[in-house]
Amino acid sequence: MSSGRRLIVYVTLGDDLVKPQLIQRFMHSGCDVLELGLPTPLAKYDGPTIRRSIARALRTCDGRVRELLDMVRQFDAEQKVLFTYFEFAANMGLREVYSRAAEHVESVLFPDLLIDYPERVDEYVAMSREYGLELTFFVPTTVPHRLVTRIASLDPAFVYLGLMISTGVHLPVTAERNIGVIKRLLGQVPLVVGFAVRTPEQVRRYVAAGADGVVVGSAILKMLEEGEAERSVELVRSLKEAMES
Amino acid sequence: MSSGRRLIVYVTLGDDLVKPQLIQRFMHSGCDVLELGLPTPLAKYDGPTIRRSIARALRTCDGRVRELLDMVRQFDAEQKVLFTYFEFAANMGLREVYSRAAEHVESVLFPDLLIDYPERVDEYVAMSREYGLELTFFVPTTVPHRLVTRIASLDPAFVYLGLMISTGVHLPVTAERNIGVIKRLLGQVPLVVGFAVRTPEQVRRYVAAGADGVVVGSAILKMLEEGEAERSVELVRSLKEAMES
Amino acid sequence: MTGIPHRWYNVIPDLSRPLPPPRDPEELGAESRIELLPRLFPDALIDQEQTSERWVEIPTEVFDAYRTLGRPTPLVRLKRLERVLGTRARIYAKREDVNPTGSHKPNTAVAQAYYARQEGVKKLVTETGAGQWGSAVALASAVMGLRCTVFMTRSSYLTKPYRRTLMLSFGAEVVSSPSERTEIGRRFLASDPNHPGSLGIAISEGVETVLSEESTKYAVGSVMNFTILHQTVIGLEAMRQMEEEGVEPDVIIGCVGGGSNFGGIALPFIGSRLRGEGYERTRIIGVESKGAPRMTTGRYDYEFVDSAGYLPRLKMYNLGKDFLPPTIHAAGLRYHGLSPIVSLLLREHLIEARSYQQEEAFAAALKLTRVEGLLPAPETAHAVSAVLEEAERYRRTNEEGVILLCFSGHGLLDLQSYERFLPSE
Amino acid sequence: MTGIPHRWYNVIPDLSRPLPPPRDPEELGAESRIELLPRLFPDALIDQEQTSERWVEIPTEVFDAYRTLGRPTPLVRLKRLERVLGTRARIYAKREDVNPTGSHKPNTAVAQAYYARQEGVKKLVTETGAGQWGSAVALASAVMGLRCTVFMTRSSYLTKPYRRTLMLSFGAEVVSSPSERTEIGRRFLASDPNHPGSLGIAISEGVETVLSEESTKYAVGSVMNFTILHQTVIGLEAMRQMEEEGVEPDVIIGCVGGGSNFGGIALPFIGSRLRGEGYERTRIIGVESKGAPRMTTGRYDYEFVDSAGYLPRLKMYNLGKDFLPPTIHAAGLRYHGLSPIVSLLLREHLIEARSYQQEEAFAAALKLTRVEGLLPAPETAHAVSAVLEEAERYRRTNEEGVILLCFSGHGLLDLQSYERFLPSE
Ligand SMILES: Cc1ncc(COP(=O)(O)O)c(C=O)c1O
Ligand SMILES: Cc1ncc(COP(=O)(O)O)c(C=O)c1O
Repeated sequence: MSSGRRLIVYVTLGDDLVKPQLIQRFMHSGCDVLELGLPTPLAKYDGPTIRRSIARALRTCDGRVRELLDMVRQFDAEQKVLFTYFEFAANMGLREVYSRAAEHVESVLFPDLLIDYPERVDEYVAMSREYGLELTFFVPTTVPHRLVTRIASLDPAFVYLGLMISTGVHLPVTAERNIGVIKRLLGQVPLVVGFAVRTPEQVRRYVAAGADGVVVGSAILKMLEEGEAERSVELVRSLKEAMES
Repeated sequence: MSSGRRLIVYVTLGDDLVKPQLIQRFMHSGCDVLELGLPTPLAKYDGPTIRRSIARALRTCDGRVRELLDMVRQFDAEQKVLFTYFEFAANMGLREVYSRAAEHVESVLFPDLLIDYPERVDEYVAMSREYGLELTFFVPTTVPHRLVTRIASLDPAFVYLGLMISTGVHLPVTAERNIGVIKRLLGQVPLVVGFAVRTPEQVRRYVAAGADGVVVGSAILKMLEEGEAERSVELVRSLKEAMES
Repeated sequence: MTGIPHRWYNVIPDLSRPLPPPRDPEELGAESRIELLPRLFPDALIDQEQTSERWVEIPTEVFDAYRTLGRPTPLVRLKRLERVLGTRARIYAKREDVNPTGSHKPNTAVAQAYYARQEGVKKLVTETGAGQWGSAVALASAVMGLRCTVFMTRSSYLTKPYRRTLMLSFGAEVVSSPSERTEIGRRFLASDPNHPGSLGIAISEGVETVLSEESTKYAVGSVMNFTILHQTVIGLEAMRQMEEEGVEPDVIIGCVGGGSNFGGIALPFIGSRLRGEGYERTRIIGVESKGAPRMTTGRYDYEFVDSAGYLPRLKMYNLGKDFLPPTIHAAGLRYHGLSPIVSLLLREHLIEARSYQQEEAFAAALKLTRVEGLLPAPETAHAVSAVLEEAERYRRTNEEGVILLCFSGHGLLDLQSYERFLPSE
Repeated sequence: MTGIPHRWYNVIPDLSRPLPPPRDPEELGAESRIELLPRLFPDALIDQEQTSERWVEIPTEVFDAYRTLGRPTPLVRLKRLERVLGTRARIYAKREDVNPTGSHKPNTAVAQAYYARQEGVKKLVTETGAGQWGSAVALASAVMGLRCTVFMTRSSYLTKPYRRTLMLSFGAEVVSSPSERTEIGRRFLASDPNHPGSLGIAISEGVETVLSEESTKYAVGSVMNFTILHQTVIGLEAMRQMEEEGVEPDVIIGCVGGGSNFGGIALPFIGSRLRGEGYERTRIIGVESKGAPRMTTGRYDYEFVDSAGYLPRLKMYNLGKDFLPPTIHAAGLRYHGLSPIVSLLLREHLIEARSYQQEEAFAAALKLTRVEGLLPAPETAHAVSAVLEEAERYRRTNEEGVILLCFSGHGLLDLQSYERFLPSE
């Protein structure tokens, strides 16, 4: 992936509000990377909006996860990242996940890998290398500094800092401070930040604080729920603009 | 009075156990100064033995204090000091006391002067000077240091430190420490110490600590009460010896 | 130089693995508890809960309040205890009992009240069982000029009139729970007009009150990261004080309810160790009651913080939110869960856990009291048990060592409890 | 550098006139009380009572005990109180309430117990009313390894079970007085089996016990020079602490029972002034209860220390040894006399006296409590009244000033009393 500033859009695989054609429009409006969430019933860090999206997806596919995984290829984006919980993927079989999706994505991102399975990082690295995928890591704000330094040394495509406790739920957390701390630890490794990003103003502040990329998800899904697809495209555009300014 | 070490013996005027002839023997046995107590019913600082002596004296003279005062002349001693409470003397009239006794004593010592009548020290000094008597002061161990320095500057014949709270009652007070403190403040002014002195051992320690003289009273009166006049003479001799060793 | 630190220590950046974040209930459709947090707590505290920084500035006004409360608290050597135990170990106690309510609780209460007031909050609400936490919040509200309502379980309200009076003296309002004030209270009263109440009900009443009133926030006594953060004043002071004494602790011991006094004293040392700056050999022992043996028998898993389930789930050693501990005198140790930070340390074997019966605890406390003149709170008494056990180990091996005890509180308002454990003479 | 002084300060050598010595009863034939002293008190204390030296070394073991008890106690600025009073005066409190029994009393109790033990004494006996002094002696006996018997007036024994339990926890024996133990106790019980007791009877029982047992001495809580001497740790620490703060007190305020906490804080400052070394303008205010107004209405004369007349007569402001003060909550201020040292200072106009009703005192205390979170003992509350009055004076004149309060104790074991004085809301 390129090392410029990235706007990443999250959508849930199988959510029928997410049409491939809309994704295309996102890509044209400034989305650099598409983050595709594999829905799982155990949505550890997901807030209400994404949980609803997951619920829709699970209803649609009726739990046929393989089918959902295969949907990755439907989306037309230059860069794609598969986003799913390690716990779920490991249960299903890591190889199963990689073998179905790897061809179509640049990386697989496990938000719970460092939190719940830090001892299996090597496995993740090996599997990604085997399938020729880049490494990406998710960290919460409560990540140990040494761990950040360690993953930075693995030369990942980016490290994703979850700014809030759960997706889509804005809390009065001083995101800029945390971004600054993590970025200092990462050095040259790109830092993308997400969870409850919804305004250009936020993007400006986060980028100023040191973020190399921003993820937006719930804000878009919410608009889609409200039938405001057009506004969601507008949002993508405005976030991208804020990022470059 | 001479400035060598002094043994002072206290007796109560009017106590019929105290015979002029016995006093003579004391004088021959080493007593340097005779301290004659004018008995008063308000025996502020007197312990049981001297209180009994006072009681005997008051019974004898039946309160005719002037007669008691006149008895001073009966005692044959080179140096005599009249000892009485200022409260009592002032009630009676200071001049009355001085006019009757001054001719026969070297000094009048008021144990309560500095404690209860510090504002009348000048009067005492003036009266003593008028009658050609030397100054002597009594201080308790709880005397302010500045007061000691002040009276030292009046060039008294001696300052009498009451080592205990009351006469004749030995308490576990570290007399040597207090003697040292007061002596340092007095400088050249002689320090005599008393209250509950009864052994040569005490005298040795007190002199070593800085005392220039020692007063013995209750110990002698007690022997007289027990009919042991001979032993009391012996005590005087042994105390004097201890003082010179 | 007052010796009070100017910053609190956040151990999270130094841990060996990330602290598992709070989670909403598992069911996809459940109401989000995480969304509720900003309505319950001051923003600054939520921010502290999630900070990536190692050090958090103590605001001047909180620092000043710490001074008034008696900080830095004394670190004292218990030489006479050492002597009667015949041990070569040196025993030090960090005396949090000098706080005016008799425990470490005001260390976080004044900070919570400060941030609340800074954000325009007018009233703090909390729950209390035996009264230690309620008193601390009442005190903190007084100090920071806030109103305060304490929901006190009815059984304590009736049997602990002095704790109640103490809160009233600080100007707080004390409400017997269940009460007529809240829907949930009325529901319980309807079912039983003499309902004894429970911490769960009191919390529910408090939360209902906070959610229904303007400018009102909840104060929480332990478990949450920010409560542990604030309590690190204990350990930061103790570390400096021990350095001044020229000693290093070989064993650090504290009792564990929600984990705040224990975390407070231990984390600065553990942090140094994790950063490779010393204390590599220091053993850290958390002591719980056998009446609520979360550390020694509990599961390490996500569970609700409060039995009412108002707050998010946290990953912690727990006995299940519906665990009903036996009525023990150390009310502060009767808790189903345990601070996620302390839980993680236990999981990582950075600390040890030990549990005692309250009989042992009171006996140990009296042993200490009778030579040192310090009367530990029943909670603290449990930690004293472990001190005696460690000292005995040193005695047997005839080794030298240094034991540091967090003396989290005194028992002056728990004398009723002591009465029952006095040896009959 | 712990900040605890290594020497106590004896003001007597610096006074403007000699301290009138104790005296035996006036009647020539009366039994000598002075002779009795060595049978009642350890030698070292009698020696201290009579020392001519300005400084008395604090024995290492007492120094160590002071550390364990929490010395040096904090000096804290009550900024929030200043603010609500709208005064430009700075108000400092010397927090003696951090002592484990909640007051300054252990400062002398541990010294008395130490000297007793050094002289082979095995048991201390004392009297107590409300329990502050009894607790302190029980604590001190525990710390110094002595047995302890406390004669507690029957009325307190029944109404203050927690103070009793505290003493028992320290390992003391607590005897309801009048008791069957002594002749005098039996006499009172015979006259009335439900006799409520009195301090006088309790002292008499204690003295009878001391005189009839081997290796047993009496502990005395105030009035005597040596108790004041030991309490000067308060003022010596406070003086150094104020120097560190860079301030000088313009007013020093303490409550006055026997005079020990007041003398303790004030004497080092008065001494400096008497030696011409500073504090010339500092005003020193002793505060008593209007229920026992010795300083403001009493006679300065010789009177027995104890109502039973076992001890010598001392020259002091007093209301007569048979004065029966009304039952007030500040039990420590219900005394007929006053330390001879403090009396002399009052006579010499080196200190001022002021008296308050207990209603005013509790109201003042609550005013402080509700902004500072410190709950004063009822005795201390009286001193707080004077602090408010002085602060108000500074407010009116808009002058700057520094007020130093001896916060002699906390009210955690007096919450019963506070209950009655809480404003009804
Ligand atoms: C004196 C004392 N110690 C310990 C505790 C336990 O709480 P934590 O584990 O949060 O320190 C409490 C709780 O009320 C307490 O009052
Ligand atoms: C808290 C407190 N303050 C003051 C006093 C008064 O005593 P003193 O004048 O000797 O300090 C007492 C006596 O019991 C007390 O308990």
